Amino acid sequence: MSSRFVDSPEQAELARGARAFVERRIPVAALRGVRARPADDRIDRALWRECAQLGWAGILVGEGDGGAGLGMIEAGLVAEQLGRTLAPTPFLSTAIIGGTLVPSPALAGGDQLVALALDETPFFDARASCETIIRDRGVIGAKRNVLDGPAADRVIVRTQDALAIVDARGPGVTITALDRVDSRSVADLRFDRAPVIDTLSLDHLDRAITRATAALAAEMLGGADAVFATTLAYLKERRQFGVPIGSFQALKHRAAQIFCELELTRSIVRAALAALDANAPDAEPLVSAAKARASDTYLLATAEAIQMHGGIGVTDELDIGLYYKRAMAASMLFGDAAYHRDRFARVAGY
Amino acid sequence: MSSRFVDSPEQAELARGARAFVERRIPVAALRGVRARPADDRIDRALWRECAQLGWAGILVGEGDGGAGLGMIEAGLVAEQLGRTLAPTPFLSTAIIGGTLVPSPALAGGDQLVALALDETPFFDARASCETIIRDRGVIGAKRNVLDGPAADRVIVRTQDALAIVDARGPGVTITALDRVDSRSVADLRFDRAPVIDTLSLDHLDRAITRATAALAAEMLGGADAVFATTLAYLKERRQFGVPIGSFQALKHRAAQIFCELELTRSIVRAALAALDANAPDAEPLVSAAKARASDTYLLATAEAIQMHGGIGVTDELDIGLYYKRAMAASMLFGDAAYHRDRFARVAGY
Amino acid sequence: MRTPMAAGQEVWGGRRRTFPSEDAKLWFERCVERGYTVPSWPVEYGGAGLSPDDAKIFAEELKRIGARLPLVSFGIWMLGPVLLELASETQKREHLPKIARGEIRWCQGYSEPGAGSDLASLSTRARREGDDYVVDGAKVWTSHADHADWMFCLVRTDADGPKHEGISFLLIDMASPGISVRPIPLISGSSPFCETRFDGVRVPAANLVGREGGGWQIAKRLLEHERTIISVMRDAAPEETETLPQQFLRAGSPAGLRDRVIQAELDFLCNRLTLERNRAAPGVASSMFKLYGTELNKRRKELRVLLAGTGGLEWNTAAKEWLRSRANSIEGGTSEIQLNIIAKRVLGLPD
Amino acid sequence: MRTPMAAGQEVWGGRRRTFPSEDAKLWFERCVERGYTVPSWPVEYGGAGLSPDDAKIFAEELKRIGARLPLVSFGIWMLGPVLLELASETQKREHLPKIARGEIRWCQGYSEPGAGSDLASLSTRARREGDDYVVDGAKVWTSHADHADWMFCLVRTDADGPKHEGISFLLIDMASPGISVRPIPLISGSSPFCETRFDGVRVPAANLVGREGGGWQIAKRLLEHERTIISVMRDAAPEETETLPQQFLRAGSPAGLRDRVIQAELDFLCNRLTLERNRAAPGVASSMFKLYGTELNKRRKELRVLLAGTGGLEWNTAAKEWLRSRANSIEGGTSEIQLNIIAKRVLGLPD
Repeated sequence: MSSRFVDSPEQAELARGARAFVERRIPVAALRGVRARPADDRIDRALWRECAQLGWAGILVGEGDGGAGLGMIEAGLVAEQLGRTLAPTPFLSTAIIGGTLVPSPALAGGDQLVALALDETPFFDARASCETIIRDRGVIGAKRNVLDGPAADRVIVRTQDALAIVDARGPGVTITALDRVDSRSVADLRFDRAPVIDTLSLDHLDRAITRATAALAAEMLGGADAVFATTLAYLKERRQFGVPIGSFQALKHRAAQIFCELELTRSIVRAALAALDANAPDAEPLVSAAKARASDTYLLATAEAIQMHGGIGVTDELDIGLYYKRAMAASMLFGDAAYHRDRFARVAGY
Repeated sequence: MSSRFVDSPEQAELARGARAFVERRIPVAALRGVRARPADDRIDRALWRECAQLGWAGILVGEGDGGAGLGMIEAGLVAEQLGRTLAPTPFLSTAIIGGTLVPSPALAGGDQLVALALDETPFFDARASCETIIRDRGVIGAKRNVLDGPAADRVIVRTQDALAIVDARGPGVTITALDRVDSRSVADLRFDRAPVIDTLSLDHLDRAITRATAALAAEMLGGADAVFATTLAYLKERRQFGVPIGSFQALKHRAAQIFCELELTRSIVRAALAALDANAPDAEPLVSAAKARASDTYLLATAEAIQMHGGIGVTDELDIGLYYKRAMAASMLFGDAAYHRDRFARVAGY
Repeated sequence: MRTPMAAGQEVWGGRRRTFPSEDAKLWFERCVERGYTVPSWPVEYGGAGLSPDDAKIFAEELKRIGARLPLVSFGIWMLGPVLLELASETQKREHLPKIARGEIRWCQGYSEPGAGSDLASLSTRARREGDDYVVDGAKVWTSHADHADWMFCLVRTDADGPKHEGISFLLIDMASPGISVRPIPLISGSSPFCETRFDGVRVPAANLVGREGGGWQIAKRLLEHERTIISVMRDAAPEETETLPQQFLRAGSPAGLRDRVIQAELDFLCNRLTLERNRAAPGVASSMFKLYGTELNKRRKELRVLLAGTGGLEWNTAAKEWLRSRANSIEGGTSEIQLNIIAKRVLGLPD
Repeated sequence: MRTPMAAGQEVWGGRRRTFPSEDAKLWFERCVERGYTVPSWPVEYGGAGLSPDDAKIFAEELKRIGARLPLVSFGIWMLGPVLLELASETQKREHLPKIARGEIRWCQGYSEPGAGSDLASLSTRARREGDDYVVDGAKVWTSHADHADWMFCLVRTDADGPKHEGISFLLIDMASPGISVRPIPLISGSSPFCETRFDGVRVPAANLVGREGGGWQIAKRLLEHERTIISVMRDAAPEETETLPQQFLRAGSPAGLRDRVIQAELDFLCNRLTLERNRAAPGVASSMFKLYGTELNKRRKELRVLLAGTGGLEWNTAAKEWLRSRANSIEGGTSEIQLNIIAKRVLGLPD
């Protein structure tokens, strides 16, 4: 019962190590660095190879394929640490989705980046109809909001009949990188008879998305946690009217409420990750619950962080705004809170 | 533009007089008195005749029928004062609904009480299908939640084809008074070939309900206003930890927020009443907006009143609990906040 | 005695004790004989003298076979542990066996009309006169005071010094002249709560527990036991016979309430998981559970009324529990107090 | 000059003044000639000398024909009225005509990095040296400081007494040696806000308005004008080209967002009606409008992004206004300050 909440010594060590690496090697300054570059050049491949050496690129890939052969609990622990510093790595696209659908030594080694081309509208819907088709072994269609699309080597394209693997740099693929507020690597993609390298059954799609959603929820938990810690420190240090602003009861109560939300989010995120590893029958609603709550909590914690910081909270000088932007972008990725609340209820039959 | 917000001297005088009368003659103690009586005996007819002498029973009835010939702004001002002390009068059922559908000298004189039998389920829906029928000039069916049903002389029954007027004390009418938390006079009614005295076209129903809904919103505003005033006084007077509890910033901020909600509610209620008098095309959505907001504000103001009063707030000794119960019952009457928000949007086409 | 206990089926003991059934009486008597009403108390005070480990095994075994508690009381849960720890030998021998045997039923005299969240500002006076204290004042929220034989009570023995240091812990026989008890009706109807007034009540000084002026420390110790009990009682609360989603479907899936039902379910799940996580790896503040649990319960009970529609407005329907739930976020420390505690103790925010 | 003014079309004046069009320049020059940039100011200070009644009629006529404002500036809105009321004759003759003629553009030096909501705790020092003050410190949130010629500025001339009494109101030429201006990028991108640093800046003592130490009273007077302007600017804000419900429908009516759209519309309606009611019968606190209006705007701008889906995450879409809106509840007095004011001034709750 409680194993889903108590890390094993190995897991605890993994989390500690990941946090130390992320803080040292991928602090928030890394995102600022990425932001200064063009929208089509926001993945640091050398850095990703370093991550791969820690086993992160192949975290879900079997040991036979050069991976770490670990589970979603471990992947979630890494994602949480990446979230703490808004680390702009292709972890979700390559390690989680790629690692689930197209595991390989190249992927586990950090040499191959993978992107999933799914959405055709600005709204995520795993069950939405799809216009993209395969004709004469070529993909025809247009996809939006492709995470790490500008950097990918391989694109997994959801078409009407199958998941098609295409070469991102091959003929018939047009990549339009998007300059988004969270400064992540995202693109719209057009396929004009892009040659199909391989296909996978559509049956695999749900599993990849559910895993990515859970890992994203963990990332969001890490971000919310970090921004709340920053806010707490500020409440203790910043003085107004001769006293620390953290002594104002209205702010205290709001801080205490955020704390509660964070604790509840932590519980549901952990439970969702553990349920995936255990192939539990309620894994799907738990993941939806985790994503819904992580979205609400991240947006709450970041919006309150801005308000509690006052004027400097809205300046670009502080990192809080970067977290707030990520909170919104991450909320929408793989379905927003409203989408997942609906899904949570539908699975339960109401 | 501003006439809907500025009372004429006559209106201001009406409101002042009504408030003074209600505070003197129908204080909250009147509701406590009514509560101590059986559920089928909760209307004080002598008191209602006194109200009639002030012109309230016939407030909407034309002067030719012995009424005051006033409009909804005036009716709302009276309802607001009645709401301040939770006065248990048949104002909504008789003065508003009866005054709209079956105006008469007897009604205006306070000698005839009228009830509208509409709901057939526990959920109000003006558009719901209706099982009650007229056969051989007799009404057959069952109605729920009939306001002032136990005291009515005439019942207006919504049937499939018409509004049927029946004698509440005549044959074929079974009245089951309900003991509800708000201690109002309410009944379930069964009709077994109850003779039809007269019929009215169903076309009149919407107008009567919309007017009653607006008057109810005004009543709720009055209740919320009164309970907030009580709470404010308590925040200033009650001391804990050596200071007035109203000096705690968290409570201050919450009180300020309730104040804002009350002001907004006041504006929309006034605007809705004025729109009805002006036969404005947007009267219907304004009334829905007023009822939705009045429900939310009344429940907020009363729930916060209980919490801010602490232990004694949940005792029956204080009146706050009576307001809270009325807030919930009134919220459900003629459609709750969710119902009216939906209606507000539907009218606007979304 | 192996079926779940419904509300009102508990055996509370006391001079005027009653039993819901012959079986309950027999089970009670058999347990009393063996000290099983308080298994871990020493034998000389009416217990079974079990070691902590044995007591745990015993409790698990009872739970496994679904056995009911033979006796429930504030004496067992709250006063007893404190007397064992802090009372004189004479006091232990006088009071503990009667608690264990269900002969004396106790109530708690803490809150006062004027004190509220600021418990330490209590003003019920006990002034020394010879071998007695003379008590004047009033206590509120004394659960079951109208059925209790004795009260453990916080009184002010010194009105001049710091407010926490003038408080003493006194045991008072409810049969003493000058005590009057009045039930307190709540917005939800009748309740076990009473107001108890003391008008020149003489209490032997031998009934002082600990030293004069040392009552606040004892009170705090006792409050810790109270919190444990509240959580025990919560665990023992009967399961909901119909889930919120079930009620939602039965009500015809009113669209305007769906989001609120989902959110309440989601929060319920997250809260449950957090309780579970805390059991696995303790650390999360109990204040958080008090806060979140009670606020959530208020929301859920309100939803139950909304889902019942006008039918839920009648007494003895969902309405009663809805109204009762409003006290949850006040009793046992208001939500505001819990937020203060979290801010101060957990988050370390300054005063 | 009779079409609505788009953002960036305003004429702000100043030494480096620019005009969006030849028409705008002509309209500006004609108005300056007749004193119509500041119709109610006396003729000797560059105004048209209209009486309050005439000025009102003039403004209504301009509005009726849809005429644009020939010149907008903090000098006209904020500094001018205060100088008219409180400055010396020399100061009026020096500064007012240049404001009226759009020759000098002013910025406001109030906020400081260390002060925030506690404006009176400002620490920019001005110490007297002969006929000059020497100013050291920094100001933030100085709108358009990078385009301004002069700043009206609150400085501390006495660090020892009560904090409100050591503040003075000084006029500073931005061309003075020792001033550096740096724009402040916001989370929403570039902004008109700047940080201005003073490093031993010499300001003639003749530029002190009012008495030394009397700056706080002037500042408060000026803040009242600022609030008026904020509401004027809000009224002048361009109409939304697409309503929220329209955007909701265009987005395919996402069910999960409908309730939030409805609530935002409902609140918008109620807020508008309350503003209208207040105009008809003044009395409701301006703090309430600041609070409710900005909090509502944040909600609406967030909804616009959610309704745009991932498309709303790109720069220069709904995202920019959404991010900018987060400052609404901070600038011009935080929501917390407004709540404090309502609690104290409107509700009379104790400190």
